[in-house]
Amino acid sequence: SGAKSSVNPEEVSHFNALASTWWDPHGSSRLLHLMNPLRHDFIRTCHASQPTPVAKEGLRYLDIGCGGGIFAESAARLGSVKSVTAVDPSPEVLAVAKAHARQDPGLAAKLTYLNVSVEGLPAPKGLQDQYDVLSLFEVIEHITHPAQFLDACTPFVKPGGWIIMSTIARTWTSWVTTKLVAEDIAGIVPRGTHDWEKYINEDELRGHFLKERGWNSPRVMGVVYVPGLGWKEISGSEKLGNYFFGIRKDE
Amino acid sequence: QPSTLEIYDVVCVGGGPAGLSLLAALRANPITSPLKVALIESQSLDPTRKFSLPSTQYSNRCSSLTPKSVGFLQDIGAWEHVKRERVCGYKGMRVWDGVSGASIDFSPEIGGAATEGGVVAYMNENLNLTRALLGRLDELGGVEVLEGEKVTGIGFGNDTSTADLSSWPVVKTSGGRELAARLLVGADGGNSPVRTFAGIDSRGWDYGRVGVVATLQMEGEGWGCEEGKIAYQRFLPTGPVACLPLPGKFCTLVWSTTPDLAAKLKALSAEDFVSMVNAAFRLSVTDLKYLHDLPSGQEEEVSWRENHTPFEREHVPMKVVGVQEGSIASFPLKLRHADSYIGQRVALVGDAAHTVHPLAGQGLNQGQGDVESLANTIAYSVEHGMDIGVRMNLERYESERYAQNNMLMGVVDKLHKLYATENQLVVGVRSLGLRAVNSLDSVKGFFMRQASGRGEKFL
Amino acid sequence: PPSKPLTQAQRDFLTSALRVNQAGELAATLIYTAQTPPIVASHPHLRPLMAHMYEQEAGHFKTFNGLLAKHRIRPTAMYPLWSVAATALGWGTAIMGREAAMACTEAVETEIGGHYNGQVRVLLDMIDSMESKGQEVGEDLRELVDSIRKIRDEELEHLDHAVENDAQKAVPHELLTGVIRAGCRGAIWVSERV
Amino acid sequence: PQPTNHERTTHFGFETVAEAEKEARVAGVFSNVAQSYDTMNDFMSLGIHRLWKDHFVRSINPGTTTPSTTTTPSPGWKMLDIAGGTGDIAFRLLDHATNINNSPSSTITISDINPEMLEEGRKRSLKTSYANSPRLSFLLANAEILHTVPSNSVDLYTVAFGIRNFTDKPKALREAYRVLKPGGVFACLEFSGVTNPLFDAIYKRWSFGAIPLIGQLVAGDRASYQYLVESIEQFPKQEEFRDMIQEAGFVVPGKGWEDLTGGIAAIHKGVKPVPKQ
Amino acid sequence: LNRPPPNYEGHVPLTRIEKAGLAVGSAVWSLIDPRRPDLIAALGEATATPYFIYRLRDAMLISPTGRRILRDRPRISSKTMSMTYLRSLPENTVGRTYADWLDREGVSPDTRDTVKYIDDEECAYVMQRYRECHDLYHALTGLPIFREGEVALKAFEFANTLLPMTGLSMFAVTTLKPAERKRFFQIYLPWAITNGVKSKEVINVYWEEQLERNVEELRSELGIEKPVDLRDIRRQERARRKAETEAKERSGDSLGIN
Amino acid sequence: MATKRLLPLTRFTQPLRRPYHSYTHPAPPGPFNEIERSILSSAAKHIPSHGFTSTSLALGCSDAGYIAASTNLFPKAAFSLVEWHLLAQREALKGEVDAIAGDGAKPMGVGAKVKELTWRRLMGNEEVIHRWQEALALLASHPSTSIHELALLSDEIWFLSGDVSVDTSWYTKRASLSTIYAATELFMTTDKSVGFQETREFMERRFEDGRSIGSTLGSVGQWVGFTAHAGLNVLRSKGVRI
Repeated sequence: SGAKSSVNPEEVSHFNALASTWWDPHGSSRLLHLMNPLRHDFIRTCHASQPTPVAKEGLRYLDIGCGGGIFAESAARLGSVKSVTAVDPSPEVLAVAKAHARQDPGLAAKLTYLNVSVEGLPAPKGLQDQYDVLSLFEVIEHITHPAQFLDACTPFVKPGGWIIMSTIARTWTSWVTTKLVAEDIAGIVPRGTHDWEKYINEDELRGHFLKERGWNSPRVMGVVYVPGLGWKEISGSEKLGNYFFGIRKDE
Repeated sequence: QPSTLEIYDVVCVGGGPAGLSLLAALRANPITSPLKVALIESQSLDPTRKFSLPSTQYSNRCSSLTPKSVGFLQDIGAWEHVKRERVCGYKGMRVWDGVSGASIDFSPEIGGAATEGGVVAYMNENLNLTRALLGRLDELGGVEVLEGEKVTGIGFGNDTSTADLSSWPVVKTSGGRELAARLLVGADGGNSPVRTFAGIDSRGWDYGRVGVVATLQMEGEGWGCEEGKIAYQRFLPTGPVACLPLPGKFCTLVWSTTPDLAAKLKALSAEDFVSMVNAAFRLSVTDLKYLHDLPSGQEEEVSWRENHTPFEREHVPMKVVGVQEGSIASFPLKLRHADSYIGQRVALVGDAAHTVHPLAGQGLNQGQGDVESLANTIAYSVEHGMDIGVRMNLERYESERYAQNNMLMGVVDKLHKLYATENQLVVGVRSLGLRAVNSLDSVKGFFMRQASGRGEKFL
Repeated sequence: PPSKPLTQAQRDFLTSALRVNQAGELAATLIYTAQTPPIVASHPHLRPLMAHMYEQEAGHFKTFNGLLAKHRIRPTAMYPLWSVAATALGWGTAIMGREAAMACTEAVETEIGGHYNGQVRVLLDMIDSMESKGQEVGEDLRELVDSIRKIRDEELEHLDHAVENDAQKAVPHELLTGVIRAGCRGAIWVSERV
Repeated sequence: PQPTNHERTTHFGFETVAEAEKEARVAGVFSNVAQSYDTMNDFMSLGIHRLWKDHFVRSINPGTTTPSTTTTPSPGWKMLDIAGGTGDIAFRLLDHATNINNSPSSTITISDINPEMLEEGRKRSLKTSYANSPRLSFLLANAEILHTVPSNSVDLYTVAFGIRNFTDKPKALREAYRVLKPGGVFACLEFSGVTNPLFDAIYKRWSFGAIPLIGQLVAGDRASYQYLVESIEQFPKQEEFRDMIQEAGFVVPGKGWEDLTGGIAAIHKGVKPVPKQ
Repeated sequence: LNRPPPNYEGHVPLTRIEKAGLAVGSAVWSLIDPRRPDLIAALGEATATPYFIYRLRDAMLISPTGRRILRDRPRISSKTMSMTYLRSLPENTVGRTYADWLDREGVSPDTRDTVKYIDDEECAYVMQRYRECHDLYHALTGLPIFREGEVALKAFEFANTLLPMTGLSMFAVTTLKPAERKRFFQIYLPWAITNGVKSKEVINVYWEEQLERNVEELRSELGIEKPVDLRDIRRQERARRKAETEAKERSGDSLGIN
Repeated sequence: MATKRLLPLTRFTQPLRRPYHSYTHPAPPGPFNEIERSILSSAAKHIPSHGFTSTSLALGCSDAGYIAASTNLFPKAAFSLVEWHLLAQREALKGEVDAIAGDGAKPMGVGAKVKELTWRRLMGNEEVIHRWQEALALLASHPSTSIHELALLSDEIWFLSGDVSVDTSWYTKRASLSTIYAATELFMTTDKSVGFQETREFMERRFEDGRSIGSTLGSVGQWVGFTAHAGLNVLRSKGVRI
């Protein structure tokens, strides 16, 4: 892809190595599997908060940085979703996603995988190319220039559509939990997955979107992983570590 | 891939109360209603659909439903299909030690709010429940029912061009059909083929006891029949004997005893059987031993002994006057617990997962509890787009039910062992304990709430 | 040719050999029984392989039980101790992960394979010396050699399965296999005598 | 004198000598040792050879009679003690037979190759209750040729600390077989191989080092004691001697021998089988 | 005193403490004056209740004849058993031995008083039955009525029926003379224990039907061996003692002990 | 003598020799050779009259054409007679097996066969029971041999009854049978009842004790196993990855 790609080569190779354990229930991506249901809850709260009620079916999703397809598959299974397009730059991980998708015959019609970055996607010509929900789960913290990346994503969102993302705040506690404990000590997350400097705080995101006008009703939900009980939503914990962020495009 | 392979989201093997209520729950819940479900039952379901007996006859296979189970059946809309006139809610329970006479009484005011309108549990014929569930299913529709088809084999699908079903169980039926199941539910009884397919062991032991069941007719409606019926259970060294009320003058007998005594009981004439039942609740253990060995003429012996044995007329069930023809049957009692309730794309409910001693009457309720928890787990998965068959998404069901079932089975097993001995020391200690608990209403209340299923959850 | 009674040395060798083999197969079956639940819970696709290996080991155990009963040989007195040790070893390695469990299988199978080779060699020498002296060799000795050979081949097949499933990738591979093999040798030495 | 190669050779201690000459040398040793024979034995067996002899006689249990139904008193044992010069064993056997098994009719013949030893025996017999009684007789003869003793005539043939000095042991054994009745018992008490290697090393140090020295001091005769110690070493060990007994035709009870005090000495026995009818 | 109504005629319901008092009182007093049968009866009734009488009643319930006895409730008294008929029976029949024994001991079957303090009506009958059969046990075992024979029989009854009163009255052995006591512990106690435990429950014998049977046959059926006749021993004992004293005197004279 | 006491000790530490029974090779020679067997078998006839003493042995020698002196063939003297009696009775059991199976209508279970074989072995002592006290005294003085003989006997009975278990129960079965046999044999020496009725009852009671202890231990073991697994399964159900 000609445009300066937002894809960072080491990140791609790192995730390739991770490919085989993506769907191992007790493997390294167990935390992502446990977080996935909360993503749908967050999307549902965002849709519930919009003035005009969301359509009951026919929704189109674009999942950028879909990895093994954990979110993409689950979105495709929802009744209200017509189609899901999932893109990811790393070829092995996408291969794993495709192979795994074949295990569920129901997904074939509604789910398409593209091994490309957001810049590589053809520019949307009209409404039919735009998506109701653009999801960036655990992606933004792996992008070197987040601002340009978000600008590249915005055209794909239908007016009134949402960008939903989840990332990690750049705070002391997040360094301790995600870097020190998760990677070095407990080893539940493979070493080198995250880079603390690239973490983005919630207010920076909020500032980026509201500055450009055309976006409204930003929503945030802080979550904490409690071993044994899974991910728990704790209001105000977006300052500590993981949080969800949703923003809606003006109608 | 043979074109005949049908793909289903949930395939339930076994049309017993557990299987049917699971399908009813899935069909009733709007979230899970889009799921494509199928039921495979080896016997034909027509006799269950057409089950109807006059009010003077009751099936001998009855079980008690706790308010929690009834609540669940109401939620899935099956309860209104049950013929309420054949269900008997009882408010009081009286349990006493056959050797020492120590007793414990449960009455509505102790149970408090947990007992719905003061009812401790409902006695209901199994067929009445399955008929209602089938009625509810026919009403909801959308279930592919394969009746009278035995499961000839369960294997794995294969990886073909269209989809990779190598991790999907495929059930082959005697009717030649092949169903691929995203989630295969085993509700197929004690030695469940689904459990063996999933390679899950089932551990436990046989109690060496047999449960004799029969439908009995009493002299009257039961003591204090205004505020509600009372269930009676007497612990004899050979096993507990229970008389559970049915509507009108009827009640159902569950007598756990040794196999040879059961054989003798079944060989007796109707009058002798009735007198033996009356004796079981009234006479001393020594008399019972003697009566068991008598080839016949129990009736006369019992009537003589009755007026020489001191007992409170009000504290024992009313005199049994008749036994419903052909309703005497027996089934072996055993304890079994599967190592796990879930596997990759497999889930076990009801008897396939656990078999328990009937002395607490919790067999069916455990099954219904399993079904409720599994249905909720499936609903959560569907709501969040997760593949309902993946083991990880089923873990919530096992985490909720396994420990609780295990504890209940442990308590019931210990009770059986505690009361299976005539050793004077043990009898003394257990009677002391029973009388102490009987005097503490708070403790009794706790037990009643636990028994009704609505008690505090701590596991 | 006349058939002469077995010498005391030959009979002692056969007694301790069969006793050791039975103890070994007991340990193998218990290791697989203990390994299966944790491994299969996190790697469902391994269930058929674990089941297959278990069936074979159970078959060997049955064969040696039959031989012990038939030839009236006393089982090892360490029976309960080996059962506990084997279950602990199987379960411990399974908890340490798939690779560790495979490495354990690799270590045990190499040790047992080598042990069976030794026995087959001694039995063949025994038979050859009997034939050279013109004595008629009993049918049960020939059957024993064949069954031990067949069992040894199946054990080595398990070894290949283990290596296929990244037995080498276990983190403390040399330490783990070394300790297990030493343990096996010690157990074999003790079972031959007690 | 070096033996010519064609003559049959035998051992005299560690020296190899011609057979004929050995008899003379042995006789020489015993004649000058006769008087201090007991003291020599004490040193050789650390003083417990008397206990061995008691045990030896007790284990033979001479004089037992089969309680025959008929009233005739059953005939006593005809016993022959070879190389029994001083009569140690003979007197014990007779005492045992008479006092313990009360068989007064048991008789014993003491035989020895060495006249002085026999004379010593006769002198000592006067002090016992069997002084010139018919039950005790003396015979000067070479154990290998007992021509005066008829075949199949003797119940018990004993030899104590003698056989190791015989020139042709197998011949003596065959002779014993000849003179014994069918069912008769050959019993031999002799120094033998110490079983426990550690104990053996200590005992060797004692027998080779100390005894010849004491022999020198007490009896002023190192050579004889030297020979005695060497002859023990030369004598075949337990298994080997048992096999020799079996080759002579005897049937051996159990494993054939019984070690005394860790094998310093050993009792070997054999029974002459009764020919099948 | 609000006493509960009597369960059967002649029943005197007692509270727990009263029963205990009665038990202790009667035990102590009967030791002092063993001649009082009513005290021993009271002791028996007071100590029977917690477990022992029920055990005896259950022992009767288990055996078919025991149940028949409980059902028919026969009573033994001079009215129900005519002495003349008993005396007419052949020599070694049960009835005849009973009659001979009654004559020899000079006792009549009516000397028994009714049971008053046992609450359960059936158990009361069981105690009554035991009391009336007591003399028959005397006849069966041939043990005489005086202190030594009585204690021996009580030991046998204790081993057989486990009634505490029979056990307690064994303490009366302390009141025996040393020679008697030695003989009791050497011969009669071991006999009582082995036979009492090994034999069938004597309470289950339907005496009314056994009268005509041979005594030996009944004894072997129950598994009881007849002990050495106490009276003969005592007679020999006395004779021997007398002979001894005479011999001593004679020898004393001849030696002219100064 | 010092060595006398040492001898049995060394025998004791030598592991119980459980020789490999081959079916295609002839059995190795027994403990007694040809001559000893002839003497001992003729001496056995004298045991009822002269008991387990050297006189019986001497009588046996003369019957077999030997002289009193040849009793030296038996270093352990009268004890060889006891050993011979035990060996002869044990080998006679083989013949008994078909006799047992024959009379029962339905095939007898292993437990019933064991009981019946033990009873027949006890009856084997019938003629010499009045002399068995002497044998017991001799056995007591040769502890290792008597234990070894008892072990051989219980193994023989379990094998002939068709027991094929080769796990820990191999040991418990043989140990319990040995104790039952020894106790009953001792009891039998004092039993005066007709046809040894009391010994039979004694043996039945001991077997009943053994069975009930076995079943209690079995059920306790089963319960402990079940509870352990249940605990493990509960932890697994709560997500603990064991």
